Amino acid sequence: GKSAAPAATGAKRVAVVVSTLNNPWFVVLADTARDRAKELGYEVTVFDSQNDPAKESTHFDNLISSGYSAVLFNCTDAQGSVANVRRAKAAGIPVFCMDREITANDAATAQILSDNYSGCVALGQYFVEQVGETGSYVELLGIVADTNTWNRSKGFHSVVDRYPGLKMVAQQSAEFDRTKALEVLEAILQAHPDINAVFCGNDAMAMGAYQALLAAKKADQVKVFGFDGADDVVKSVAEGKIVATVMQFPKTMARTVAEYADRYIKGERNFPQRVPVAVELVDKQNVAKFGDYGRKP
Amino acid sequence: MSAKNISTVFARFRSLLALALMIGALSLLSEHFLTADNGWNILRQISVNLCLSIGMTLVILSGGIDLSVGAILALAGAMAAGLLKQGLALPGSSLLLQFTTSGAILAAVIVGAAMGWCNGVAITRFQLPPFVATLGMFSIARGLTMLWTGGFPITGLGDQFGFVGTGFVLGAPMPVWIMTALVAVFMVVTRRTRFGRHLYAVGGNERAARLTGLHVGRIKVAVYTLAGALSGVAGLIVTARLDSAQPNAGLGYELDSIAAVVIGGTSLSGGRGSVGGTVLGCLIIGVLNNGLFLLNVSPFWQQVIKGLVILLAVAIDKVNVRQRDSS
Amino acid sequence: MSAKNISTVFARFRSLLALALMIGALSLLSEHFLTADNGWNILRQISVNLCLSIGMTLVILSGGIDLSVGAILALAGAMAAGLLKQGLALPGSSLLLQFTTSGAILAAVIVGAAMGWCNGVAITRFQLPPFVATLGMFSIARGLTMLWTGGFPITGLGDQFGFVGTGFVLGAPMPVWIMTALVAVFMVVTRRTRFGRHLYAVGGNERAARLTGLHVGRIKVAVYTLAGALSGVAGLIVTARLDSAQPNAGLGYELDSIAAVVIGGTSLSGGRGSVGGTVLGCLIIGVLNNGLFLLNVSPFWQQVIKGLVILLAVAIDKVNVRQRDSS
Amino acid sequence: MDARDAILEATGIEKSFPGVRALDGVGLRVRPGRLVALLGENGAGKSTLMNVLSGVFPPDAGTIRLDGREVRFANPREAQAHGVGIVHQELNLVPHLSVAENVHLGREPRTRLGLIDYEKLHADTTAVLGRLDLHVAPDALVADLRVGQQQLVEIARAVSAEVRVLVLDEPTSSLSAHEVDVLFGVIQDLKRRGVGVVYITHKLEELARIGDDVTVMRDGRVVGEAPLAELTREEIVRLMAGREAKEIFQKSTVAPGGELLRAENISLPGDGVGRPLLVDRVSLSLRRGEVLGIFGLVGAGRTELLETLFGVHSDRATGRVAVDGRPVGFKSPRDAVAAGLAFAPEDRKRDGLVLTMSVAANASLASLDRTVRGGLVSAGREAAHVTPYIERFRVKTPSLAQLIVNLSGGNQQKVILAKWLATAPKILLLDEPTRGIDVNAKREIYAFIDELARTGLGLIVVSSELPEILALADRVLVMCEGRKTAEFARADATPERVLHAALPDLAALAS
Ligand SMILES: Nc1ncnc2c1ncn2[C@@H]1O[C@H](COP(=O)(O)OP(=O)(O)OP(=O)(O)O)[C@@H](O)[C@H]1O
Ligand SMILES: Nc1ncnc2c1ncn2[C@@H]1O[C@H](COP(=O)(O)OP(=O)(O)OP(=O)(O)O)[C@@H](O)[C@H]1O
Ligand SMILES: [Mg+2]
Ligand SMILES: [Mg+2]
Repeated sequence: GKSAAPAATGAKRVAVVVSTLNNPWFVVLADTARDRAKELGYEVTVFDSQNDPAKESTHFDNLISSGYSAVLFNCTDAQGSVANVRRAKAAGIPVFCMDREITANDAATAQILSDNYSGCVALGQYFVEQVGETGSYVELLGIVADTNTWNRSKGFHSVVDRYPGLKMVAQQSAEFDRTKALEVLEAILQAHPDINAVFCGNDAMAMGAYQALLAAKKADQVKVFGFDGADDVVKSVAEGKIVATVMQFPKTMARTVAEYADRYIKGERNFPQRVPVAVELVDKQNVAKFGDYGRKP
Repeated sequence: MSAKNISTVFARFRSLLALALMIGALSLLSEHFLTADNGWNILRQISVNLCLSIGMTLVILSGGIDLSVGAILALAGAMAAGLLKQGLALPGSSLLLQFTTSGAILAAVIVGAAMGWCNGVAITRFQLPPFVATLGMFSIARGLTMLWTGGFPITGLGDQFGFVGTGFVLGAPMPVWIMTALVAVFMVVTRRTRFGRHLYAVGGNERAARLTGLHVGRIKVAVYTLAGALSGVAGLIVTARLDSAQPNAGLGYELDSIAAVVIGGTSLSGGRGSVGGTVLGCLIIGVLNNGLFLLNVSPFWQQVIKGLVILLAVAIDKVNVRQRDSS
Repeated sequence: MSAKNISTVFARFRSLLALALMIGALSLLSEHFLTADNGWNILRQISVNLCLSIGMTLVILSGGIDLSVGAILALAGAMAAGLLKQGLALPGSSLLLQFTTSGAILAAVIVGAAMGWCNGVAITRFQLPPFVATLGMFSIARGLTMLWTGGFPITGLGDQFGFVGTGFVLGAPMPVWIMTALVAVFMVVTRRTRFGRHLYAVGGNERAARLTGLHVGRIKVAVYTLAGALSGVAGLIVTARLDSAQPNAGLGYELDSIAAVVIGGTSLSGGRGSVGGTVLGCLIIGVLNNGLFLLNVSPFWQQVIKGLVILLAVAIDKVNVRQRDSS
Repeated sequence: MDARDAILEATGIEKSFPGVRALDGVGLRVRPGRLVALLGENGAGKSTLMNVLSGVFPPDAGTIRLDGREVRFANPREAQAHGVGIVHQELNLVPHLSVAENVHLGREPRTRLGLIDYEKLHADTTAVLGRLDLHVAPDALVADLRVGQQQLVEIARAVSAEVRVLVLDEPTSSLSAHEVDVLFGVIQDLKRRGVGVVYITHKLEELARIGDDVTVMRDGRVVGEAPLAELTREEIVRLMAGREAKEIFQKSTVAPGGELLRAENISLPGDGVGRPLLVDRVSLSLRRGEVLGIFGLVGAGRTELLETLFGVHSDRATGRVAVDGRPVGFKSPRDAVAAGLAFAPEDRKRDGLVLTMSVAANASLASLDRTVRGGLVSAGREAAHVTPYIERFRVKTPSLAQLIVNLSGGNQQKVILAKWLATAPKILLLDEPTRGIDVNAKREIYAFIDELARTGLGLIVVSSELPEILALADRVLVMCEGRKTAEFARADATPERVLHAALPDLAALAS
């Protein structure tokens, strides 16, 4: 653990509410937001919503009643989290969304967003380039009750479905989980040994899928695509194991919201409602520029 | 006062002791803890778990277990939200049934009760072990929720509906009223009605209950139906608070509610325990969760500490308990 | 053949029947199902659950329950990976212990056993109900895993370590060998050793076992320690297969493994059941999962179907079972 | 109605369990105002017949007529609705409900609000308990009562309902003499009101006081039916056993050897309920080849004394114990077993048997190491190890692999004895060893106790049946309210003196 220097007495308190810590990507997001806010002189608490909007709602109650000055927020659900943000707003606490958006435009003070949909549109285009206009592929979905799962899937299909030669032979959920992805793809490979590609809704599943292909000795002939820009996948792209992923910039987003919150507390009120942080496709060509959940300095 | 009462009060007292110790410690450690606002917070936060846990108490008292409460919560919430927003298209005709807010609320409770009834029937008529029957229902209800929602939350349910989760009556939040009413009703039901006592008999010695001529099957079906209906109520509260029915609502809640029941002193082997104990169990968990955040404990350490406190809370309860094995 | 044997064989037969029906149906529905490759697949996929479920069978036979197997799996896997990659910095000195692959493997099993031992001590010495003790351990082990890993996977463990999960010996995958060896050992242990017999006695009637002079406490501690060690083995397999220790590995595995045990006919009240039944239970679940993916059933429907099949598989097993109440 | 007309008549009842033909064309007539005693060896099928009559399970064949009309009871509730009440052989109470709730389970009085009327419930219960002379609070938990008191609660439940036929399956097996007297009074009262009673017992001497008719069963068949007056005791016993009654038990005389067990000042504090010391400074010694009988009324603390000697209460008990002159500190029953003690408890279902296991597994449980070869339990050796004991007690079971839960009560007790003898103990503690055991088996057990003593074992036998103690014991120790009140050599132990020492008020005068 990174032990925090005891905050100066009377320091204002900032809350980091993160959808889950069960995925390293979000750990990076939360840690960065926490560290940046600490640098700026705040006392910071991290709340883990464990992917449950109801738990998240509990966190908001707690932080509203114990007088936090701002919330750096990674929501569990675009719609399910709106009510929480509105409650905070009503209590005079500004909420800054990072990475995931909430659907309301008048609730959060600002939203620094990673555009899952358009990221996957770009990935879909690259997918067609790499795989070609004919072939068969498998899609591994994330948690089926998660909006991001569907944003990514839709972005991807908005491109790929325009090529009738590309056939999706199986679409299954591996719940954003590496182990599940391994098992699911193993089973699917039995029925469809001749696929050309696997599109995964996140990088953990991409790694699991790669392991399954490796075990089935098909790693060379099947192209794996991920999403997130997790460290080990970036490395794998460099090694040619995984064809491409999409880098979201968790650290940039986290730092930006921390700084916005700081500016808000210091009196500034004019913030853009939505700040899209462009996502970038990472492939073998440009992979050298990426690492450590962002662009290398 | 009879021997029975003394020992019951004593046992209760020890759960209370654990709670009092926690409250005392937290009041010293954080100035935000002992405020009226925070008190309401804690109560509102435990309301969902307590609804589920009342049903779970009944089930466990009767000697069973219910793993499907969280899944039924999600299904009932989604049904209420879906019916309210889109109504129900009757298949095979072009009729569309529209639902009022109270109609949707009623529908959620009925859906919950119906799923619970299925559990009960599977357990009594088809003699499935409760663990298996409710595990099956868990999977089925989760699947049905996904099919009904398509995996997307249903939002924008209106203020009237939202009132169930966010409204205030006489200064107290609605969920707290609902929970209080349910606690009162089920305390009376378990302690003062035939059904309640028969429940203990079925859980305490099913064979004896059967040989005495109790309607064992009917009692069990009623218990699971009630647990389902209470899950429906919990689903309403969750949905109304978020103004959104989440398809994956209530994930893992079954373990939380079993934990509250057990920490409250109800025996997993059935026949022993009380709704009052469960209230204490929920409070212990609620205060603990709240305190850990107030003290700004890192989420990773939180899990370790939570585990330790649960062990301690029950260990306090165990010191010197007499009559441990009496079957 | 004696009455007992006939009825046992018959009961086993019914589980087998459920399995055979599923296999038959799937063979007709998918030409990919009945292939050698897919057979290995299924076996490899159930290996982790089966390791956990063997331990769970012992625990349930002894009259307990273990909710911490998944959390211990994660902790043991993370420990092995961490020790292998970074070694162990002894606090207070600048010494760094380096671990070989076999050292790390051993460490994982020892960590698992140690956590299990803590469960056993909490249950016997501090008389906590198994549900509570292992729920506490669940939370503690999850927290420790997060603290140890910082929430990040530990990857790049080397081919030697990876062999445990991905290697082949004589044409069969390593996990299948491990699982087969464990099944064989624990079938003998439960059926042919004194410890095994005592285990059934403790689960069947703890008081009687104590009054017969059995070392009830020591038996229970041994059971939970074994379950912990087996979780450690499962953790190794998972980690080696993925070449990565995931901090959230094994989430929800406790319910999966209890389900396999119960579907395999072991009674949750203790004293009745078998490791062989658990193997069937794991196979039923494994074949079902595999089949649903092969048939590319939509994820929403999968859950519904899975629930229904679990109910049916056990219901088959229940038809005509005599001697239901024996207390 | 003609007194010869049956209220309830069963004909041609058949019932089979896997491997056992428990009932094979049995008939039974229950007449108003008369008590029919149902007799038979352990495993004859008595309880099974009663289970059929009271709707616990359906017969495979045969008819039951109530007032001449054929009835079929699908469950106990239907039987009760028709006025057939039963007190089962084993207790069927809910431990964590109160006495009143148990007595009126399913028939609780309600207030106008639909809630249970506890005032009336307690008043009604107090009245029924009064009839049975049982003085416990109606709101006491059943789990906190002694076995005998629990048995009375069970009887209270049956007699408080409106019954036309009352079945009592060995109701007196754990009752004191006084409690038996009260029960018989209640039975006479019921008979006067026209209730037909079926009464199962192994204590033939009870029949003279309440019996009218006798039905004897053997191996699932009725082998004799007659008014009690027309049968002698010898005839009954011969009918039951199907062979001539053996000689009455004759104790052999052995010169006791050296001291085997010495216990000094054994005390066991209570748990705050009831009296402060359950066992109050009791000392005793036991020699090789000796049978020490411990007599006392129910509640005298005999069970606790044996349990303490066996290491069950090591956390609370005080006193010194020595085996073979060497002091031992039994911290648990395991230590006691290792030191050569064996203990057959009085409540066999709760303390003695693992109901989920087979006959063989129960019998070998305490001596499993003798069946181990190469670290593994060998089924063959296990069978060879336990079979002699199973056969010696003539345990009635289709096979060693039968689940013990399926054996009749008496046969279960025999398996427990077999289990302990298989450990080749030095000292055998027997708590009510013949409770629920038929006359012949009882005699076998007596002979066995005698034989064991001759081979040099020391035995302590606790019994509430005075004749049993007097027949068996070389020495009789009498307890009353936790204290040892007297000790008699065999020659001095007359029934009067022993009873005198056992009764609370008179105990002080005895010695
Ligand atoms: N549920 C059962 N399953 C299998 N066998 C049974 C079952 N119940 C009774 N039996 C068998 O039926 C026979 C008759 O048993 P029952 O209990 O009626 O004897 P009983 O005459 O009451 O003996 P006791 O005097 O020892 O109580 C026995 O051989 C017993 O083992
Ligand atoms: N559950 C209980 N609650 C209160 N007191 C009890 C309880 N059990 C036993 N006692 C007390 O312990 C004393 C001894 O009871 P116990 O049943 O051991 O006597 P016993 O001589 O063995 O009689 P029994 O013939 O029933 O075996 C009783 O007088 C009673 O006061
Ligand atoms: Mg009987
Ligand atoms: Mg006694």
